[in-house]
Amino acid sequence: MENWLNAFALLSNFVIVPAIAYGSQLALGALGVTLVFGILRFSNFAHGDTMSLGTMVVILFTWWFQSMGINLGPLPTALLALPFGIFFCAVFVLLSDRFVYRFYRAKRADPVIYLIASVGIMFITNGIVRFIIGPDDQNFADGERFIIRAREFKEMTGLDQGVTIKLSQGLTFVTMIVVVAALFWFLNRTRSGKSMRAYSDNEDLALLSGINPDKVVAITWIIAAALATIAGTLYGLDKSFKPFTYFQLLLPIFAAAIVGGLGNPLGAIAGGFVIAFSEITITYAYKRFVEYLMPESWEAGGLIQLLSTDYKFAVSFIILLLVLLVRPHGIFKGTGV
Amino acid sequence: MSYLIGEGMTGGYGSVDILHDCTIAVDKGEIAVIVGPNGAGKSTAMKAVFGMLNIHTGRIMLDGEDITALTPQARVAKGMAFVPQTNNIFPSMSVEQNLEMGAFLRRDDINGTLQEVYDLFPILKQKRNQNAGELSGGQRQQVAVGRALMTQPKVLMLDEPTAGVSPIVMDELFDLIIDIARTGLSILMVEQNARQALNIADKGYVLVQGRNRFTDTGHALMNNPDVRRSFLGG
Amino acid sequence: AEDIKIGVFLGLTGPLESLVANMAPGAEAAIAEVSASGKLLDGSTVTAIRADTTCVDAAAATSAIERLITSDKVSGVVGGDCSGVTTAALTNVAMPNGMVMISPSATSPALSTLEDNGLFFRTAPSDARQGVVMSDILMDRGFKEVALTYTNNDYGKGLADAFQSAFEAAGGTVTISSSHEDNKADYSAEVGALASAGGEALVVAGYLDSGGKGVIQGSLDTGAFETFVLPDGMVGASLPEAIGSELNGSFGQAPGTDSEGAGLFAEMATGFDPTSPFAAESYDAAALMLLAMQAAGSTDPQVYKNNVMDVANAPGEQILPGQLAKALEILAAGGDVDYVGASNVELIGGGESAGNYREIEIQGEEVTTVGFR
Amino acid sequence: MIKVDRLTKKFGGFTAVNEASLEIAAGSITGLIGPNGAGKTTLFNVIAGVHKPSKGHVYLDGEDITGLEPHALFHKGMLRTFQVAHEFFSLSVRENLMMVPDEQPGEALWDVWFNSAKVRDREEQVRIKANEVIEFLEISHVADELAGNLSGGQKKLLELGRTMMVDAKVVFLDEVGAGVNRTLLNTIGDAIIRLNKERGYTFCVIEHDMDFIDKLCDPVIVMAEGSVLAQGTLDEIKANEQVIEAYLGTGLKNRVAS
Amino acid sequence: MSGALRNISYFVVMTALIVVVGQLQSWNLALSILNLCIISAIMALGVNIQWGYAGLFNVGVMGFAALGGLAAMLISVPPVQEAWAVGGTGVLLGFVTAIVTIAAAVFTFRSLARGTLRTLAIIVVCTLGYAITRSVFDPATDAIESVNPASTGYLGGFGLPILLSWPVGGIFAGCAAWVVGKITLGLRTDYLAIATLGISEIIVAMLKNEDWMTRGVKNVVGLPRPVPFEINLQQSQWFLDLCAKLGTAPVTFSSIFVKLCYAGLFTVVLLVVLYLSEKALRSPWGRMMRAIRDNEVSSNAMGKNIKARHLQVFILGSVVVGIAGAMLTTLDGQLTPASYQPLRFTFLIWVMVIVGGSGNNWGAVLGGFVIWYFWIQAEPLGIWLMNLITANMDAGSALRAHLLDSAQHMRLMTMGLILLLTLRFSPRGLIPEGSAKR
Ligand SMILES: Nc1ncnc2c1ncn2[C@@H]1O[C@H](COP(=O)(O)OP(=O)(O)OP(=O)(O)O)[C@@H](O)[C@H]1O
Ligand SMILES: Nc1ncnc2c1ncn2[C@@H]1O[C@H](COP(=O)(O)OP(=O)(O)OP(=O)(O)O)[C@@H](O)[C@H]1O
Ligand SMILES: [Mg+2]
Ligand SMILES: [Mg+2]
Repeated sequence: MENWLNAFALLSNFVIVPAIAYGSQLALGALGVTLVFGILRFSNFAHGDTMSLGTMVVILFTWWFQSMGINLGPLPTALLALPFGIFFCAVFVLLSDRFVYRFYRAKRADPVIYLIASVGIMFITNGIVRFIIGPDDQNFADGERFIIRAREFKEMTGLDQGVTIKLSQGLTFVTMIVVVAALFWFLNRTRSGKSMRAYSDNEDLALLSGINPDKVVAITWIIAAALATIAGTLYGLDKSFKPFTYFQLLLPIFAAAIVGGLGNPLGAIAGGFVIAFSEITITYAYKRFVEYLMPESWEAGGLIQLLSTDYKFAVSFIILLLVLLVRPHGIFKGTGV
Repeated sequence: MSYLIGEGMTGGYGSVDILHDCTIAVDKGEIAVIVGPNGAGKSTAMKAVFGMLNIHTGRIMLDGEDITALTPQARVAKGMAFVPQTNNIFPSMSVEQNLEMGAFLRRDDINGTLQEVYDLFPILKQKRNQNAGELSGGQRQQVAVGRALMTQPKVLMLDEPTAGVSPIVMDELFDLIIDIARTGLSILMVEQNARQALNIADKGYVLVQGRNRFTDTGHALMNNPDVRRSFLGG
Repeated sequence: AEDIKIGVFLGLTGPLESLVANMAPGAEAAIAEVSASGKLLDGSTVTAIRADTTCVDAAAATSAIERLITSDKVSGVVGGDCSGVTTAALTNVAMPNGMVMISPSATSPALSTLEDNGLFFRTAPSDARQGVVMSDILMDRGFKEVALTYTNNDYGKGLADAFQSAFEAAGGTVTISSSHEDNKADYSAEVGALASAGGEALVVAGYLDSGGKGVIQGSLDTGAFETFVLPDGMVGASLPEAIGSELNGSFGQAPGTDSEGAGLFAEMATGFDPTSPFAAESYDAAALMLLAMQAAGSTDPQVYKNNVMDVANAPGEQILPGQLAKALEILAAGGDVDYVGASNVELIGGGESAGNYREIEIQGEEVTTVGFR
Repeated sequence: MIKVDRLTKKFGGFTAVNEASLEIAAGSITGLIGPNGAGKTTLFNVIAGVHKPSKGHVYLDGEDITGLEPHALFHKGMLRTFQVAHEFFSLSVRENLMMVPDEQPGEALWDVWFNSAKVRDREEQVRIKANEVIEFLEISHVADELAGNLSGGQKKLLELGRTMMVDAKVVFLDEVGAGVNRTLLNTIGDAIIRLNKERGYTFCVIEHDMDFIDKLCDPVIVMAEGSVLAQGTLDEIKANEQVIEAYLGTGLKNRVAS
Repeated sequence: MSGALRNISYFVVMTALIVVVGQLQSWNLALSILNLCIISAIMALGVNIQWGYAGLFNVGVMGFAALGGLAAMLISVPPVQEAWAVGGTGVLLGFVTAIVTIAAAVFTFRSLARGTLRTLAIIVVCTLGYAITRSVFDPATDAIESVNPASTGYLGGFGLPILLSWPVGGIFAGCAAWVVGKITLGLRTDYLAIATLGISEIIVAMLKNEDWMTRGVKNVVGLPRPVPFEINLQQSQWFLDLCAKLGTAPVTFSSIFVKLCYAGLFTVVLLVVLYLSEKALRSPWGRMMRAIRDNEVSSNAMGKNIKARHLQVFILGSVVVGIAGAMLTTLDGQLTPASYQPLRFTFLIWVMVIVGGSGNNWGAVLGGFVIWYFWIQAEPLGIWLMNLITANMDAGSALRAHLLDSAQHMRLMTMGLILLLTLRFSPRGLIPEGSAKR
């Protein structure tokens, strides 16, 4: 029995907890992508850099708060700075809409034009962030780091294997659930939410129903900015902040949004978890885990690893392909342009 | 002066003008019908009246007020409703949500109107939770008209509302239009089922190549042999 | 007196941009120091001109160095950084144009054998040597079984290969050797695999602000490993700063024989982190190039390329960071210098660093030198 | 010619076509009518290979063609139009028509690159044919306009025009008349009759305009709720109580006197 | 200005831009930019064939370019005899078992009826085959990789002229495209995009990690060249004579000479690809492709086999990208697997196609030129811009230092600005589809 518990603890520590945390991070990012896709109907390549922009503002405010001695006790100060980050990020995003995307909306441009325009915005945001905060790694986490540590867990349970849960992981998971629920409620229950869906479905007819497209677009961007800032900040708290990493995050985030089904908030979550779990479970070396489950004398010959971590990325994409082959519009049927 | 007038409209989609000094008007409680060959500019005229297209000369007046500069959504707020000829539903929203979107600007209880629309088009009630994009052609058309009715407008503009609907529904639709007009609304519609439409029309316009060719009462047009032969199919 | 231009050819954008943020100012510090002294070649001024290697895009790097050499007309190039772009730039542009390149960070063993017409030097030692040193340190500390993770580029892979063969030859066991990609979102998978393979310590052949740090953080958080072995790319003040006390007790090595040069360098550095990997080597690369010019009395690469080894090695007066003016004077007077610099430069063979290492240990959340190898 | 045998098509839990069996005789112009949502278009789509049937079979001249891809059916001489116009919006009207004919040498890259003469000759023939059709449909003035910019009715005409570009065995017309000017529709009706008489095309026509059905069709099949409700000449159908109740109605109730 | 005139003037301006670089900076730089412009243009043509003609959203450009690069290396590098001796047979055997496994799986699939039994049988066959393949393959690759890992550690190639690798690169990419297309072409736009992106990541991951084949991240450098080496030129008499006659410095002119040789080769390829693409686009084939792009359902009903046509065009485009990939590796003179990054090899190419004008070959070519030009020139432009901004600032001010220090990041920003401005003023691309036609 103890062996089973140990095995389970081992798996939780190295596979389940990290995968859930990572999955939630991806899901939060993918939500932003999926929202913009769902309402404005294009793949926003600037999302990764929007995340880094929002996070940068949060960091600057966090530093300021820290220097003034303001903090949230066990919680990270960054949470206090979050609204400021969201505000500035939203302003930036609205400006970019005003000066770039609005023009193409009036022209009824092809989604791919928006996509390329968003690459332009990505470059510019990229430059701004590096200009202000530089390309370096930044640490801004403070407060309590752990909900439970491996050592404490072992002492508590008397098992050989410990489980660590970081505060940032817990926060991310809870936030993800709350944000998705809120978004779902917003889109399906509120007037603004419905008008956004209508707008995405048939822009012309939305006008004819008295919907103000400018308002719809503005709300969408504000929510996207909020999502980006929240996702970026939580990610930064858990790992660290480095502009280049945020740019690289774009790929798994898109993968998550697409396997889940573009334009569908639930899909973003499912997608995030599919990507995270496939990366981690397939490259995990099950040697120790199996050793716990087998009789004492048994010893594993190798690492029992399905594929080396070299192919971690490849694996998640293979899973993605398989999912798409079975469900061509993602796990939750998404929209397609 | 009529309740709604599009006066001397000239304009088009790009550099080429489609409409040439075209005038369309409808009064309170009146039904006005536009007929004409394909590509004559009927739909274009409707869009121009609704502000979905730039006209460089002419003006649009509603109830004595110049609304030429208003956006379409502002015109909706002024009590105009429009059913376009194509793309007239929200395909990935359910039938009921489509109808609700029609009442987007209304703040009062919409259940009564919803019920009326369902009574008029019983099939929609059956299909209320289905995505409108999965409906048959005629059913979509009913959703589109239903959506416009949900706004409880003062002016109702319909671009070929009966295209693709079965005879029985078409009759009911025309009945309804008459009823609506009797309550004091203005109705402006384009029709290819022209004889039926002109039959109930107070006023008819024949548009050819973006110009007013004939303007008269519905019956007069019906009885004009030229019009009959060239535009109403004999 | 003339206005001499030196190209600083590093990956200012791209995967190494955060390290380069400290390397480029390092090189420019030496250039500024020399220029300010007014003692180079009868009071010539020196300016640095930056160009971006992007670290990964050979085509863009080739065009960038083409611009430096043929348009900006630099007299020497400090760089490149990543081996891929460095070889492309060297073979396609620098060699045909007879330009000297001194790289502060291209550590690939393959560069040792590349034909370079005596134009290519590097102030960072080849990975092959470091692998042996690292293995020795582990053996001396009694570690017999380690897990190994490396950043999946020529630096990480080369170092990992060199280390693994040295360690196994010495009787140690590498339980797993797995790569990680830098700047990725998550390292749980890597940590999981490493933890499962187990070992007394984890050797992290990566970069301290990137994947390497991510793996260490993950391992500490999950309790997978407690001791880490840190080669040069991982040695810098920012790592213990970021990770905290848990890193105490980890150890490793970085180029250098004594801490004097590094200390002086740290004191004079303004506006960048002097302990960041390859920052010191960058300073040295630039300094070496300028001293060689002074020794040759010429800014012609074809001439001064023959003086690089002389100024770098004994005999002569030892030169530390901040003493470049002194060195210029000595050289002007016909004397000889032995440039030691911030990373204890000693060039051997085909113009690469001999590879003297200081053994470091993290104590009290600081990098402390505990011995020399 | 076409035989549909107990065909069923379900969408999720909803049965759009329910055990429908019917036959379209060679050389006939068969009308297919029925209330909105009766399953007419769905039936067409299954026959034409757009949807796979849930059950049942379709035969063309005795050959089982169930589930064949639409392009394969095209090659067997079966053409169709779409109820909602499916024009190629970024091609001009003429190009829309010219792309239809089968086995054009210009559609094989080898010929394009290395056998231009052959391509050019054929292209000329196709162009002539396309111009005839354009002429006939009275859309000459928009022949070089992008099809996406056509009016609703013009798109329907184009839809019909495409079926006139090749020699077909059987043509399925899904509400070609909706949105088309009645005068022009009469001309179209004449053309259909001519094609039927002179070239022996078989037609199956969905329409809601009874005048048009009256002019063309014999026999007429009535569908309701996915099944065949009645079949016969139009007069027989018009007399059928069920059909009147479900479909035809009794005309306007409250006509206005002018 | 009429359409044609405007289009011509674009190319004139582009030429002028390159000439300006030659005059103000150096001709070497100008030619170096030109050569990459040509390669970019060819890649952009490849993507344009897929997207512009047929609406296939292929975001796996990187993978096909990498395959081209692989071909360049495999064709040109001499074989490593020692490695072949220790592991050659093992690797070949591994290939054989892998092929046998696939054949067996296909056979099982064909011969058994659909059901659990078949699924199980296939899983068993695959697992067994995988295990056997790995058991012959792994020792062989280990052996190969341990042959002097610092300089070889791989099998090498065939030692043939590198020019041969251009068509071979195309074939590699084409074969891969066939497989990829078979699997993914049923997917719609963005889903197809991510699928192809994933496949390209997988291809690059293999190049990076299969050291026995490519040396992985350790790179294969010093590939043979189709043109002479500068150093050799500088030492050969005829060349020195030529320089004397032209009155140029041998060092500079040798570089220019080599680049001109490359430019000649590349231009030939560009012209051939462009000619064939134009011919195809303006033919009934092109019309059919555009029809398919506009509406698949109805073109299918008009007798066009959508799947086959998509596959055809996907392969064609990929072949072109593969050729360009091989050309690029030839020019670099080395295979650097780590350099295959989506930003550079996929998105940049896409930017070229869209900015140039998708659906139009001339547009794609122009886009390739413009974007590559600015991709390189954005750096000096960014620095120049910063200098301009800071010119009037106090020399010691921290802001000035910071601004100058950040100039490099302005490079991406400059690029972004250029991109947005171009798209702003010609939202459908510089030379939009159809503009050269009517
Ligand atoms: N994709 C789909 N998913 C679900 N239901 C569908 C789908 N397509 C059609 N239906 C349903 O099937 C029924 C038959 O539709 P169909 O289009 O065949 O009708 P129809 O007879 O052509 O009507 P109309 O005269 O209005 O065109 C309708 O009730 C419709 O709602
Ligand atoms: N979006 C557009 N862009 C350019 N031209 C257009 C556009 N829409 C319509 N046209 C052109 O304008 C003319 C009038 O079109 P309109 O849609 O008003 O005709 P209509 O009278 O409604 O015809 P129908 O009865 O066929 O619907 C047509 O010749 C058409 O080609
Ligand atoms: Mg119309
Ligand atoms: Mg129908």
